[in-house]
Amino acid sequence: MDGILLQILNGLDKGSAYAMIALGLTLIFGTLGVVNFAHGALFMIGAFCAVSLQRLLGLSFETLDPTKKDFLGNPLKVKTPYIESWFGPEMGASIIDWSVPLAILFSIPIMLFVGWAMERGLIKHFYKRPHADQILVTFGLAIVMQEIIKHYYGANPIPTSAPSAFKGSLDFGVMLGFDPNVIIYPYWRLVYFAFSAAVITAVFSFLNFTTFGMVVRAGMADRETVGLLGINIDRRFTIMFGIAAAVAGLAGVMYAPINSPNYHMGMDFLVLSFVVVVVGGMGSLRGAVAAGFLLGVLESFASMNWIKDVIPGIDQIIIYLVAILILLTRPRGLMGRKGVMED
Amino acid sequence: MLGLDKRDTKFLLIVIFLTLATPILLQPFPESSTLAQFNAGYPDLMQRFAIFGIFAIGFNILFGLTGYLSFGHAAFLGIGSYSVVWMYKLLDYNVIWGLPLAVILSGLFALVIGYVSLRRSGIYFSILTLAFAQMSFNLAYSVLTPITNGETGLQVYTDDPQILMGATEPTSPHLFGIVMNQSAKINLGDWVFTFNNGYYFCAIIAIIAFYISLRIFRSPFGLMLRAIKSNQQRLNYTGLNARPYTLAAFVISGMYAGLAGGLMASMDPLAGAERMQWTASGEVVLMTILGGVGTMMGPVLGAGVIKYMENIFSKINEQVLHSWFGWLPDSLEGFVIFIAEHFVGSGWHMTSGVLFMLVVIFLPGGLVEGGQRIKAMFNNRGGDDADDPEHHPKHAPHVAE
Amino acid sequence: MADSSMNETLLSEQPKPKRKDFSKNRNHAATAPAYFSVWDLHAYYGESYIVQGVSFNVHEGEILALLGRNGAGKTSTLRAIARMDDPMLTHGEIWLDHHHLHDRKSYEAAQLGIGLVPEDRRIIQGLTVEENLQLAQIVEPKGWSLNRVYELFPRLKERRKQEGTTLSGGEQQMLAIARALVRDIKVLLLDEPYEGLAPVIVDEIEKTLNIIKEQGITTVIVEQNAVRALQLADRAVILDTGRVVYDGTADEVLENEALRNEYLAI
Amino acid sequence: YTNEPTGGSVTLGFNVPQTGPYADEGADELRAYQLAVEHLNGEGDGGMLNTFSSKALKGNGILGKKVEFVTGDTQTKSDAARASAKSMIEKDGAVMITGGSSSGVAIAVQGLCQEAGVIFMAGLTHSNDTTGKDKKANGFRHFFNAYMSGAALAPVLAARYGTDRNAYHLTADYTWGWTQEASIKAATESLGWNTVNTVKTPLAATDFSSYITPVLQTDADVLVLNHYGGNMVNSLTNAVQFGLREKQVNGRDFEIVVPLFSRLMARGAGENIKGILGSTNWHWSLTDEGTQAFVKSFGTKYGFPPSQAAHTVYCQTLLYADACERAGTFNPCGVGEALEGFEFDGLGNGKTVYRADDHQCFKDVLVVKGKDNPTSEFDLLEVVEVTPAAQVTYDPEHPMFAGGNLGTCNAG
Amino acid sequence: MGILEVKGVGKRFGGLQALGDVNLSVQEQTVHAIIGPNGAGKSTLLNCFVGKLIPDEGSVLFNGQSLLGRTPHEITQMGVSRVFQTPEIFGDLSVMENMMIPCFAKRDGAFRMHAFESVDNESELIEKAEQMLIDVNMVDKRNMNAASMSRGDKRRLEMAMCLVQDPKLLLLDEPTAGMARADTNNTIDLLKEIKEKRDITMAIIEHDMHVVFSLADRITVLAQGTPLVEDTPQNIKDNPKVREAYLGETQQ
Ligand SMILES: Nc1ncnc2c1ncn2[C@@H]1O[C@H](COP(=O)(O)OP(=O)(O)OP(=O)(O)O)[C@@H](O)[C@H]1O
Ligand SMILES: Nc1ncnc2c1ncn2[C@@H]1O[C@H](COP(=O)(O)OP(=O)(O)OP(=O)(O)O)[C@@H](O)[C@H]1O
Ligand SMILES: [Mg+2]
Ligand SMILES: [Mg+2]
Repeated sequence: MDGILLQILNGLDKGSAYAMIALGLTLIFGTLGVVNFAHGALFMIGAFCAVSLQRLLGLSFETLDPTKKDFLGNPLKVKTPYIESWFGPEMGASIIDWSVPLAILFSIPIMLFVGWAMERGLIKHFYKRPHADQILVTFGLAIVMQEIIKHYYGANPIPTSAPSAFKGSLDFGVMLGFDPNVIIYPYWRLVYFAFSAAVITAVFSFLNFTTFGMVVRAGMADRETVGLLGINIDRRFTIMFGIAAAVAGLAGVMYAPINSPNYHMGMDFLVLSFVVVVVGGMGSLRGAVAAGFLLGVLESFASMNWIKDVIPGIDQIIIYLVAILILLTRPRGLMGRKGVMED
Repeated sequence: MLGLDKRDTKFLLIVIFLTLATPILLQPFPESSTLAQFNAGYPDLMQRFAIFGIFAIGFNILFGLTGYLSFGHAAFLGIGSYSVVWMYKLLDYNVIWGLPLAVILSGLFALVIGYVSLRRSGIYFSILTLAFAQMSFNLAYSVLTPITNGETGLQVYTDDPQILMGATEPTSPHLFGIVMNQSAKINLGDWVFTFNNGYYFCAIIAIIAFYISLRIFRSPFGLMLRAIKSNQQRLNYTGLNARPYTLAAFVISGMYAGLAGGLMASMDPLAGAERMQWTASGEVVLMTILGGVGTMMGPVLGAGVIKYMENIFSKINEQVLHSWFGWLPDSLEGFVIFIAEHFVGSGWHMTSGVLFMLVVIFLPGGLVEGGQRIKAMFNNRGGDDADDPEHHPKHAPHVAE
Repeated sequence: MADSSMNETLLSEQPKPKRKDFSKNRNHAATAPAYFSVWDLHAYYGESYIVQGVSFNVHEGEILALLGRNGAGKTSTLRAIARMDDPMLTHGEIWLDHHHLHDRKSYEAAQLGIGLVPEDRRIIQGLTVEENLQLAQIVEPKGWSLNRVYELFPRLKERRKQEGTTLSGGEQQMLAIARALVRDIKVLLLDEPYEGLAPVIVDEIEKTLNIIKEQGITTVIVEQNAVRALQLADRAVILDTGRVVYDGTADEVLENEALRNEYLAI
Repeated sequence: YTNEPTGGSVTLGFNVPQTGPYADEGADELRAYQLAVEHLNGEGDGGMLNTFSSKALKGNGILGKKVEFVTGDTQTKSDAARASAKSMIEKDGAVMITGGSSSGVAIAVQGLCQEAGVIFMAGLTHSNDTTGKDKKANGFRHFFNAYMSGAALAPVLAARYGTDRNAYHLTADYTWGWTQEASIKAATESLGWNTVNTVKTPLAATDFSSYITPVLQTDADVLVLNHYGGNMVNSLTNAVQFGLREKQVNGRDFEIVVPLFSRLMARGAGENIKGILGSTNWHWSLTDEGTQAFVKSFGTKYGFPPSQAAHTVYCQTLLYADACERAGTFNPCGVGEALEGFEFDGLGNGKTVYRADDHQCFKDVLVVKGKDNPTSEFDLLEVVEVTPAAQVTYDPEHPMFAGGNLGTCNAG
Repeated sequence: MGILEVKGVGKRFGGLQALGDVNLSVQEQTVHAIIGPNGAGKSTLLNCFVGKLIPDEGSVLFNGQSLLGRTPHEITQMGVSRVFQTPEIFGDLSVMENMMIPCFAKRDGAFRMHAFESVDNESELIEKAEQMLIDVNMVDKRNMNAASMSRGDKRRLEMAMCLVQDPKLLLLDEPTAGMARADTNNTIDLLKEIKEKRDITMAIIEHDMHVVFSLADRITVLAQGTPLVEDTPQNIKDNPKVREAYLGETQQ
């Protein structure tokens, strides 16, 4: 029982990452109709916003400490972050400690800019081009972004820690009447869950409570005609792209403390996020979010030992198996709209 | 000739010539020049050109003609390789057993996967094929290790049965005694040309594969496939059943992939699970698009370019750069090398990324379009377009005169 | 077309595709353009030269019939006027109520008062009938209210919640016209508006066109049913292979059999 | 024989991951190779040439031929690695291939070199199979293996954590993971530990939470992470996030063990590695003169200390060159013979022997611990014990290594 | 007994009864027109014949065989062809290729693995296709890309594609909408000629009364999903109910 409860928590948590990545992707892919292979790269850039801010805050000057020796036997260079020397060690240290949450603010303008630049500079010429061309150009772009990051940050994962206030775990079990220390869950993962719920809600309300969503949907179905109605669809597409990039970036920023970011983390998530979006159904935000959570939970269940004992290797293929089953029983995924990328 | 019209015959002859002369054509720089780095006329790479050419030609029959974008063709590649290596293990090193098996088995798998996946179209189809291939990859990497030897890759061990193995038989892949990895080297002045058995074996099969695909493109069957891409609804109301056509195309292209996989194992007796990963499926998609979707030569060109970059650019290191730019003044040399380093050696991915973007931005029809533009520049405008063998199915309907 | 000498020099220059050049004929504006004036349009689909110098003027509140055979370039002309990407306008001027449209994008032209009812209706997939109409009202100021168009086409009111693309052919045509009317337009460009409509409905629409004429909206109508269009119109322009071959009153065409035979085959 | 050097130079092929998750490790290997080439050609300060017990090398290249090299990208994929190695052999005329950062690749390239008739000097490969089931006459491994990790680690674990522990294994679901799991399990069980469960995790997993929470439900008090690279970073980070380090089971602290440590990768896990035990082939903080010489020349050239991967490939290059020199030929059979049973010292691992039966080096193994108070970003591990070679030596026919056949050397 | 017998067909879309109890009998070798106000259900009815929609109730018999539950291609192979309200052609292909496809479908059936034949060698079919293009006055466009034709031309092409198959029953949904007068007249002549020369039956939906009255042998007026009257053209013209509901005053 408690095992299952924990796996549900795990699943929801995994699902919230999937859902948030898929949400951003579905804005571009399901709504604007661009097969965006660079979406993973946007997620990765988000995570590296957190890394960069951490580095930026940690910028240090060096002093020589003759009492200690470095690995070559020379006097050790001791680094002191500028922040600590400006704000005093305590205050400075706590600013550095909070670099990931700060990075949220830091990343929004950056991601909006990246999205804007990407759309205006490249994607806008590709709305009418075949999907194949979109794949090639966005894949190329993803590689370039990755390589740039790799060049500056290397290929290894870079530890990025959550504020120390969020270290440790919440004892859920006690609240539900279990023994202590049975059902515990890390604070940061709970924060991630809450954060993604907030982002998802925000995006939903923006698209549902304004006509923006309808206009963009219409623009995707038929750009020309929407233009005939006096609507500047290009601008809205750009905005949409910016939002999508920001959502992807935020997903990345918050993910950084969960798993240390590396330059190819986007590629790791890329295939999965396409699967989630398509299983959710093309053009459906709700579908993408639902599929994200569904796959997250099922993946967690599949990794339970007794299930693995019954079907060996099930956790390796569960996502794909479920995707196949869903797509075969429901022609357009969970809630797909008709006519979106069906040809 | 061979059921082709004059234009296509000429085209085929050119292809045959280019394929057979590859060992010479790809070795343009003398050994001692610093540009020898760019020579690609060594057996392994030439074999790869031919093999991935076959893979891409087959993929194009599905994607180029019907527009169905499979993201799981690497699964068939893997199945082909495993079949061949298993034949080595069970029978002997003669590739004659494995290759037909590779084609048949991958055809059967394609039949099953295609039958299921083709119930959907568009992106839903792509994801179904992707899911099948990823499942195959993940299982091959772990649970199916007894069959696939997992991460290490399937290979021949001395204690394998090899029941047909004769005492004097070569211990590496061969065709009735013609050993694949044997080559004849010819030195001509400062040039060395390598004529490799394996390459010619692949090349002949590639030419046949190309010929078959040419026939398919020109056949009523090919016309139906293009019609499916254009308007499936109309096709149905014309009394044609789209399903068996797409399925046939899927199976044929799956068999091409299986053949390619089989040939990979015929050149190099090892079959790794990574051959089935989505990146491998993605690679053939990229090859086809880069070269030109739906054209005859495009996918082969795309395959060549991608494999060339992977094998040649990745090997250019700092030392090589220094040898090229050593004549520059020091500060300038430093700068040039600093820039160049981003694009070669460990930065070769960057070059391919940039190339993908440039091609798709400036040559919307892929590399073939680049070729056509160059040709058009020579034929002073209005030259006989009819001589263009690339029945390029037009994406943008703006070419009516 | 008053200034024929200039006209000649401009026509003798073969305009090339893919390059926009509006600078040469600026001074045309000085010659007091009509309310809605199209002057020497040249447009291309890719390499193919389709609109080959079309000019006409329409006064405020006038109805102009734009006629010609299949493939004469009527649709292309309307699309060029509405500043759609295809065909690409390479040369020429479009003036509407002292605003120039030739160097604007299609949405800007629409905001300045162009309303096009395209020939294949272009109902937007995935949106209901009502959403299709609401979409047209997103950009202020609005034209007719939804209720008013529903009065004109009760059928649409019935089908309000239905997805637009599942409407019958004729209903879609109504929706396309309604969509133009709910916007605040100065010129209504109708591309074969009667196609697929039952004769009774055609009568209705004709009445409507007369109503909007009284409101001062200018109309350009392309129609294969030339007689009907000519009966409605004040003036007529006939196109053939992308050029104007007749520009005069509608009545004259109705009376001039030779003209009708040659260009309209009626 | 294949690619016999004819001119005044000899070409070596350095085949390392330059792209993909192990690119940094590959880059460090390349640095060490370059350093080795310099030293062989008599440039620089000579590094471990000066401390190496064999004095055959003169600093004038190998057998008087200047050492040149080509590099290639394995992408950590067998196919790409073989393609790259083949191009070195076929196009550039390399007489020896070396490098790699994973066992799958090492085994694939080793097989290739056997067929092509060149020597393969393995880089970082830890699977038992490289010199076990998949051993080849043309292939040689300096790096230690999973069995040795187990044999070295188990006594330390028993000493520190007691002999009645309940261990729970998370294992990367591929060959290397399995051999390591089997090795550690055998070694710890023989000291009295009980294995609660062994769970395979998918290769592509990035979030291990759903594999870690079940640990909480068992009475396990030690978690063994048979992961490497990014998997290791993520699983360790996740385990710490779930508070396993603070957990107490039956009054004892819960412990995490990472049997194969890599300093480069450990950096990715940040704080989380503090206090965690594991094993490593070599560490720059050793104080023997070989290590010091190597760290000095590497550190002077590049500004930071070398990794264990850099160390092992540097040694392999020197060992190869030395063997050629002693054999008086580049012929793989001659070189192989010179390497078989070769005993040496001064390369940072103490007295070492290249065993003839399986071409595995036997030397001391380091048991290390994540350092609690690092003084710099490189100072992440501290050596807690140097397990003597004798303790990690096994019989060539040991079941974990059985089934293979070295075959005979192939000169092409 | 007609070649097409429709009995009690009904179809609803959600709450909307698009068709209710439609009975219709089309006699062999006649032209049967279906007219009616917009949204009366004419296209829906046609959709029920060709397998695009499955009626909720009733039966559709063609030559005594039920059409319900058959796929579109089966129905077409039985000899029923359809021209759509919005032209459906193979936009990416040339006009000639558009014509060849129905020729193959007619000769080879719903599927044939003719991967090793050459389209260029099918001189018989090519001739047939060419002749058809001449008949519809489109030979000069034979190499044009179908998508870049004007709309009237697309219409004609689609009709030619259906005719070249020699269907037994040809269903035409507003075939002349958007066609120039001259071409409309040509089309009328063509259809008349075909009716005479070949063994063909047609069901036609049109709003252009000129076309209807020049072609039709019988007319069914559909309103709100049910047949209002069925009669000869002359009687329909004079029927006051039809005039009021559909024709309006202008149609004399
Ligand atoms: N997208 C296109 N690409 C290339 N040529 C085109 C395109 N659309 C139309 N044309 C060509 O432009 C010419 C004019 O077409 P247009 O549609 O303007 O004619 P139209 O007068 O509206 O005819 P219709 O009465 O049949 O609608 C035709 O010859 C047609 O073939
Ligand atoms: N898929 C659908 N969903 C809901 N309603 C539909 C659907 N398809 C058609 N209808 C409705 O059914 C009615 C009949 O449509 P149909 O297309 O058969 O009309 P029609 O007689 O062909 O009219 P027209 O002459 O205008 O083409 C229309 O009111 C239409 O809105
Ligand atoms: Mg038109
Ligand atoms: Mg209709």
